[in-house]
Amino acid sequence: MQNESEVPSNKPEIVVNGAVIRFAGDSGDGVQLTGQRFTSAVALAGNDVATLPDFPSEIRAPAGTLYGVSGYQLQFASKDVFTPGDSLDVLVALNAAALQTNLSDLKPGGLLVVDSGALGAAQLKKAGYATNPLEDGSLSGYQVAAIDISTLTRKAVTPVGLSTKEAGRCKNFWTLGLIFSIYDRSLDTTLSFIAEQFKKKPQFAEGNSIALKAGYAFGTASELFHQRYRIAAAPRNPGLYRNIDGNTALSYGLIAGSVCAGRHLVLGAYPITPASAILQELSKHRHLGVTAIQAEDEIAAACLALGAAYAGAVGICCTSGPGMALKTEAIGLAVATELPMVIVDVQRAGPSTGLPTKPEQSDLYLAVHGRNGEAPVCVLAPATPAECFTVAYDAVRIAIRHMTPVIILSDAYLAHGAEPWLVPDVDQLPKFEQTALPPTELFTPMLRNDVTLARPWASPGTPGYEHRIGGLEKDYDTGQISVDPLNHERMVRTRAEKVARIADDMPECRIEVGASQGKLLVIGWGSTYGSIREAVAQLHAKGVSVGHLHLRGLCPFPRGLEAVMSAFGKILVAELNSGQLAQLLRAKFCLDIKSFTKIQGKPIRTDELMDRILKESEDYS
Amino acid sequence: MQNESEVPSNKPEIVVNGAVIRFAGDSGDGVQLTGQRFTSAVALAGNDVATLPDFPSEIRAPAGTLYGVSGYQLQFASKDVFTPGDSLDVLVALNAAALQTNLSDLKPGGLLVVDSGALGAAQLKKAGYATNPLEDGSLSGYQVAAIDISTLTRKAVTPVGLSTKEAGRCKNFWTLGLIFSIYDRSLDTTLSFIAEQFKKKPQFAEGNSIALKAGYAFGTASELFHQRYRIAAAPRNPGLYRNIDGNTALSYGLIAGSVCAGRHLVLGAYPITPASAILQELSKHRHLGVTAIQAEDEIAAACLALGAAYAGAVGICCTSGPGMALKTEAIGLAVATELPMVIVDVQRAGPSTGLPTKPEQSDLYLAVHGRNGEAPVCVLAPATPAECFTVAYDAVRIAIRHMTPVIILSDAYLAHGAEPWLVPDVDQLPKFEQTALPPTELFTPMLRNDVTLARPWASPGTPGYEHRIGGLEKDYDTGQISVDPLNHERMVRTRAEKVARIADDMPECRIEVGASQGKLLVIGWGSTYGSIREAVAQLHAKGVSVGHLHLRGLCPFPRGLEAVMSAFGKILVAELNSGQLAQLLRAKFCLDIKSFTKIQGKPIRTDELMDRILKESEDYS
Amino acid sequence: MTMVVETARLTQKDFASSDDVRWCPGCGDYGILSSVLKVLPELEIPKENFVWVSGIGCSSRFPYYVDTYGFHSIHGRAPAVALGVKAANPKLSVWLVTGDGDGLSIGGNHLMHCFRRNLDVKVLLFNNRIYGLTKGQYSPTSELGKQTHSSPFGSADRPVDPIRFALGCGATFVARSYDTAGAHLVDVLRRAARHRGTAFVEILQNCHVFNDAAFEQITNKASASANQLRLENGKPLVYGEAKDKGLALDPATLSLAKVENVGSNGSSKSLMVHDESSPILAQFLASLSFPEYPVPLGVLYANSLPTYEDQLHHLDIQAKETARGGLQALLKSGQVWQVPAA
Amino acid sequence: MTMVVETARLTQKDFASSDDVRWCPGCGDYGILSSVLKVLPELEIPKENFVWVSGIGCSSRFPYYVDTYGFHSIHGRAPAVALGVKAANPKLSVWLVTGDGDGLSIGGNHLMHCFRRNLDVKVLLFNNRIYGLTKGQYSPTSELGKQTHSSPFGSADRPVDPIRFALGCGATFVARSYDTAGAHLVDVLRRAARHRGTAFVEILQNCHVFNDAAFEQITNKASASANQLRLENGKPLVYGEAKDKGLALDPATLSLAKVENVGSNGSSKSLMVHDESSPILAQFLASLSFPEYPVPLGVLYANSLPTYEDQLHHLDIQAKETARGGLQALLKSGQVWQVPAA
Ligand SMILES: Cc1ncc(C[n+]2csc(CCOP(=O)(O)OP(=O)(O)O)c2C)c(N)n1
Ligand SMILES: Cc1ncc(C[n+]2csc(CCOP(=O)(O)OP(=O)(O)O)c2C)c(N)n1
Ligand code: SF4
Ligand code: SF4
Ligand SMILES: [Mg+2]
Ligand SMILES: [Mg+2]
Repeated sequence: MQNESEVPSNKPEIVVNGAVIRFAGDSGDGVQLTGQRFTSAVALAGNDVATLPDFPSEIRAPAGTLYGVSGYQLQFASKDVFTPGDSLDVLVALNAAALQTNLSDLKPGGLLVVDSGALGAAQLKKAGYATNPLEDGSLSGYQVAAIDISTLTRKAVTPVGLSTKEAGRCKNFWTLGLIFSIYDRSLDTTLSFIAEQFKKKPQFAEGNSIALKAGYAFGTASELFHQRYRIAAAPRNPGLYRNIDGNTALSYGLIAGSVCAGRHLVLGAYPITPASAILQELSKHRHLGVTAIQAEDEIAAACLALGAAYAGAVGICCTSGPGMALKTEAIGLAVATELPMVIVDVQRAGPSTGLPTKPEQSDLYLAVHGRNGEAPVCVLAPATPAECFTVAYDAVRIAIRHMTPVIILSDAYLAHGAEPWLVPDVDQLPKFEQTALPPTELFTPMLRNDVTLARPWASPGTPGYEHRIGGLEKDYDTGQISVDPLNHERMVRTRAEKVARIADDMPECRIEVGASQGKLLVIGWGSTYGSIREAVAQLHAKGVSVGHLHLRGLCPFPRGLEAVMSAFGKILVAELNSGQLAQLLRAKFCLDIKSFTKIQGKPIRTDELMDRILKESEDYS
Repeated sequence: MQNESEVPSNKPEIVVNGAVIRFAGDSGDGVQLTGQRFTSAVALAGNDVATLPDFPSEIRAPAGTLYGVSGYQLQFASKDVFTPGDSLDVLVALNAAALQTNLSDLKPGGLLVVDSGALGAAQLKKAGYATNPLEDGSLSGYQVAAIDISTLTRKAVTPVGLSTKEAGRCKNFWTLGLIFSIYDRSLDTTLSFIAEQFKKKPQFAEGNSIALKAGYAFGTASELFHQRYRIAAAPRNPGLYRNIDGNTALSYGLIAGSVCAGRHLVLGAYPITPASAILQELSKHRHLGVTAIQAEDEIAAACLALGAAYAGAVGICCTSGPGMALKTEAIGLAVATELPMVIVDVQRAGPSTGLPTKPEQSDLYLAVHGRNGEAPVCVLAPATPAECFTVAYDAVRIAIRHMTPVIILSDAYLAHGAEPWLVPDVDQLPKFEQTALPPTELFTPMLRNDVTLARPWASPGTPGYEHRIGGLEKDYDTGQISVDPLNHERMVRTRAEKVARIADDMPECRIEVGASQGKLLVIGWGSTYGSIREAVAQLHAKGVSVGHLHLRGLCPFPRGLEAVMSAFGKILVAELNSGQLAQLLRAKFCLDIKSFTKIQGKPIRTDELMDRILKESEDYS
Repeated sequence: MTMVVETARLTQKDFASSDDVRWCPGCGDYGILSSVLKVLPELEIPKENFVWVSGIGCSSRFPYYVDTYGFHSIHGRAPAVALGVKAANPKLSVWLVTGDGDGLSIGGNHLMHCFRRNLDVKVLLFNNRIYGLTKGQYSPTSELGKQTHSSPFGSADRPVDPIRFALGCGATFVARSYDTAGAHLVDVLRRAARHRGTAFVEILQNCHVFNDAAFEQITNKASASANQLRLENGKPLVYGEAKDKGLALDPATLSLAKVENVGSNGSSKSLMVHDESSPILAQFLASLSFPEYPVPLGVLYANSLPTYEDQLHHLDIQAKETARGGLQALLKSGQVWQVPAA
Repeated sequence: MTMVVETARLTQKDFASSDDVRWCPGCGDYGILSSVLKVLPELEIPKENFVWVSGIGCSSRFPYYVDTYGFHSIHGRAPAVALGVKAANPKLSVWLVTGDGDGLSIGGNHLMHCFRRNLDVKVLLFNNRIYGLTKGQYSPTSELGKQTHSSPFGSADRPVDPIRFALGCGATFVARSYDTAGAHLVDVLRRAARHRGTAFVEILQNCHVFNDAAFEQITNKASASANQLRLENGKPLVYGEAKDKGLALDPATLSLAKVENVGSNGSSKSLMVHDESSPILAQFLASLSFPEYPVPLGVLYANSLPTYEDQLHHLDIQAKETARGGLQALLKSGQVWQVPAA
């Protein structure tokens, strides 16, 4: 059924490759939902899309404050998209504070949609404006659409019988309708979403639907917008797609891993931003053999995951920086007992409580080095939201095959960022290898697999394999407590070698984009993937001799890394910290590696990295 | 009064430069006390001495077991001594298990004193002997003095009226007397020690005194020993000396620091081997302004130390590996709040519970890198037991002057090892600088000192400086919570720069011994000092082009380090881990640094390091 | 006639900090803040001697809003931080703010040890039966079966009762009030302030966003009197609009039995009389289960015992008796020897 | 006449591991081990289904000496490890061994949450009122003023009572015995084994080396009967050599009063009768202070409530009702679209 509000417009339609839009408003304005719905709609329509949600750590910061502004940015296009974009084609500012804090990111000449009904004197003052920006000429460099969205929404919605306050809450769908009209999108999926979401509150369902349509109609009719934009579908491999954010993908990957391993999954987790969604997602799937336990703290979470691993389940815990810090001792026990356990750290800006909702990659040192004694573990990092699935699946596979704890480093940006995802066929997922138990007469807890050095996973309930295990050093042969000096050295080196051999189980290193030899190699890891790829691709297309390598394995490093690096004259590591990966690589390979660092609780911008690449290339010649 | 037992002997007296002795026996044999008393006596007589106690983690391991053997080794000499020695001139084995586990360290032709009364069939069997080594010729390469010490002691002591069991306990003093006679030492100080120690149990005092004298008399009279050895006093700077072990020296350093700072010292600690002695020592000195609190766990210990620092005291906590792991989050808070706090990690062999009584240097990564977010702290390491005093004092000084947490890395070897110490004159200790508070109107919690970047230490109770602080990121200027991106980067870099500037407050790097330029530089840190120094000195004396550099500052590195390193063709880092300092240096200076590593819960032996130095020098040429 | 000149007293305003209060509109924390700001000036303690220590949570933002010294520490650790503050300077008046998650989930152990030590601090636990700051997961005080983001099929964890926990850990002062209780809360806070030792106050608090109306039956005007058992020391246990219901000991079942029509039939003399000093009565009160019984509010238990600070002071006296001089004396203690100048 | 052929039963020997027992000669832990080894074969649980989990301490070495599955974890965390073990495989019989330091100092919080969840595990707390393994510092159960290596002037910390703590946390089974109690300990362990839910047993244990004879007055033959109140459900509270002393409720003071010459003057009918199911009686018993009163031994409290495992099972039922297919269905849930082959 064609919606009556989606009347064919007679505005000229311009075909563009893509656009960068940011919705910004008060935490209470429903900006995150608006962004998610827009993302969903464009993805469903076949565009590629990358998103950047950004919200304050306050639950409901006082209305109108600068620190209470919430934002959701996305880039969508008719080609592959790797970042949410540097500067905005469209900024939607739903209040004065949002305008104040976001305007500088709008391109010169870009479209600014602003709710003039939210620019009252008091609001302007709270946002630090001395004069009304609509009147003082400060917006002259932009294409301004000042619309009293608040009033228009209220008027549209009044017939439904919502209170003034409730009616005001429909503002986000009105705005969404407006933007849909500009980008010529159907309202269908959004309307069915609203119907589903507000099933139990039909008045809200109706109000939001009406607001959505009213916004759309306004956009179509208003003279403020001279044209519509058309962004074609991006070419894609055939298959079934859905949108997915990093935390969901990661949760699915863990579940898929345990299902394919034929094991129960036991999660121990303690809520913490931005990792809580993993606990929440896993809590929903008991019917898939998942037991998600909200533990009393992160130490208990890690210990219960380890206890579960001992008892034959896949033991998982998920947390963020401060919680990761608390697990330090327990992860050491996992190393000593050589049990399969996956620890997810969704990194946020530190140190200490830091900036709890902002991304950073500054827990790399902690993951690789943060334990007492010689305690190496495997450390992996996904590069995109969708890749969180693959890496999580692999983490479970490696943990079990190699009998070792595996740490996954995600971050706040991957966690909340979303992208279209080709839904994998469960039957095609990589198979699991689990070493069979030796005959009981040969069994010792430390009897190692020749290839992987993994010890046998004999769990309680299995007759004949009764044994004791713990954090004290064990004899290489018998597994009994041992204080023998040479045995200790042998065990330390064996545990290290076991982790080193995981490299045999990882794909070889390869260039993502750009030159595979030449002047400059840019290395990244984790969520900076898109920015680096984009920067390198653009410059390489312009003839700059630069390539992009992205590491998924941080400990051990993948095979072939040295060879790839040696094909370049200079190496630059780009990361959201003070240069942690750069230091680890320098230590390992003794190369004079340069660092591009950014520690602002924000992703890298393509343009700032491009500047640096150009500079390094010049210095080079 | 000349003791009647100390009859002038008519045995020939041979002058030697020094000797290496190890007492070994069952945990219940009082071996540690014997070693300590011998150390004390030779030190008082002016010898230099270095010790190596080594005991099992069981409280009272079952008698006669191999893992229940306790040992105490020392080297004493008429010249400076840097290590407890590689191989033994004298081994005293008080039971079969001690003989079994220690014999291989005795030099060919060395003196073996063995209690033949403790070599019964059952004991031999428990120790894994198929035949009696006294009879099977396996000891033929040594000078064997098999004495039924058990029986001789019991006989000597019976008149006092001790039970057989109690009499047996005097065996260690009998043995001590015997060794005293061989090395021609006076019994006086030991007798007065016994009198003091057993003040409340006069029967024991008498029994032990008699045993001591009887052992001495036996040694003097017995034909088993053909000569006595004389080891002259070592040349020393004038002054008042005492013996001190690392844990005591460290405790004194902390107290001296707080006294000289005019601040209270608040210790939060949770017992853990080998750090408990620091808690125990500090608990004794309330009259010096020390409040030592046994906290409920290590997290509470760190947090209470930090709370105390906030409230104007010097906040200290002391622990070992597993406890250090637990403090990770709290130390991050100390970084974020920039409060003066000293964290002592007396390292032991890991990972996890590991080998709780054995030394290792494997917490370096944890100390330098083990926190979420960008959280640099100052890390220092003493090189000898006595130096624990200096470094602890300095840690307090730096923590206060630079308003930063400071980690001290000691280890089990420094903790229990002892050496003579020139008692410092309190008035000569380095002075404390504490930035005065700014006038209240100018005060913000983050107002920084231009030189050190330290923030002001305004404590509760001070009117006009009321302020709130915490783990969230703060505005550079106002100290209020801030989520501003550029401010965060500025704060991260400022905290790093603050720690980097501590290098200005440390002595420049200098060569300890050997060449100051040439082929090979051996770098060490912490308790390996003696072994490295000795190895380098010996080879340098033989013409090998090698120098020894020892780092006390591990973060930041001391000024001039690069210059010193660049004067050598090759660099070798020797440490008791898998190469952690080597990796940190490689990362920082991008030099191809080599590693000598040992992970056996034991110090480095001079000879094994010499072999490696020779090899590296050869490879070099 | 003498003229009494009042010296400048601190007022509520002196204690309100200039920070923006960042709780959600409608949050119960506002009511608690305003009651606290009423009590502080009364205590005649100089501003600079107050320290507010908190962990992490919505509740733990509290210190920012009081213009005294304050330490917003890490999750669950406020009691440990406070112990350090008091050890460094026992004369400070230290107040802790914690939440049901901060204090009873991650921080339960520190709270236990604070109670048993009887450290002289005031502990305000804002119990909203939910994790506010992390957006709505169940907490250790959430009801069994409660559906939240982290318990979509209902929570499997039996809740812990803060009051019974505190009593079990040996707390010396245990009280309860709620966010909008006004004068009652002010009274309870005043009592807590005056208690020497750890004063524990559970404050029922409404999380408007994630657990709205959790205490509605207890706190709303209409049902309050029927559902609140307001405790007064030395007074019988009565409740109800007309104070016509009461509780009496039933020795056979070792429980408190409800008595109706108190007063009219003179049965009030058989009612249990509140005695703050009785640890067993406190247990009786703590085990009354709502809604069968009303919820006891006020001071359930108060007992004067030496504080941790008293014990430390006692150690000082012991130490002085055996003290062996100053720092220099310490350094040269033990067996020493003099090496003469050559 | 039918012949009953006994199938091969497990014996004590089957449960003794071959490891050298590494406690000090004279340690009370030996007695506990031997009582445990008596109980295990009785339970008719296959060996492989037992898991012994411990933290760190002398006591925590226990798992090495029982030839079943065992996990010697890290200090204080045994309850958390056990939670994971049970979550992975609820049919296992999980036994925890902890010490007064392991369980009540560093591990207090995990124990609290174990109790409130009513996880179906048996918790044996060896209380020697000292830190054994670290060589003699005071513990949370050490007496106030106790002189130890870490408290040379006496401890400043008021002890916590394990039983009162457990009750305050909502434990459903709370009992006490001692290392050398023989049949009594075996009985209590048997009762604990049969309890569904967390069974907490405080075992008074002599640390021969660092706190010798701490419980001498209670455990030695001569004074035992005067100082032990052996509890039997449904029986009056009597003690003394001739069972001639007893305890009766004093409603006025809300306490248990001593009654002498029980039996001779028939006063026994006024005695308090033990009722394991009464939480308040358990509190009365827990607050009896020694040496004024005898020490209650046996099961102070036992109450059958759903276990954590029951709750998880309940969630499974809920989840199955709303389950939406297998893994593949999950992956393609939400709004999906098909990109056709080009
Ligand atoms: C170590 C650590 N773990 C987890 C968190 C995340 N976190 C912050 S507050 C909180 C719980 C808040 O609940 P509560 O204590 O009840 O306070 P409320 O917000 O309800 O007032 C959690 C889990 C954290 N900051 N640090
Ligand atoms: C994290 C950590 N902190 C401290 C220790 C040191 N430690 C080992 S056992 C123990 C206490 C033992 O006391 P308790 O639990 O009473 O057991 P007991 O030895 O008396 O049986 C301590 C503090 C440790 N192993 N790990
Ligand atoms: S989330 Fe709840 S507790 Fe937190 S500020 Fe908002 S209403 Fe208050
Ligand atoms: S130290 Fe004490 S508790 Fe530990 S084994 Fe020895 S006697 Fe037993
Ligand atoms: Mg809460
Ligand atoms: Mg103990």
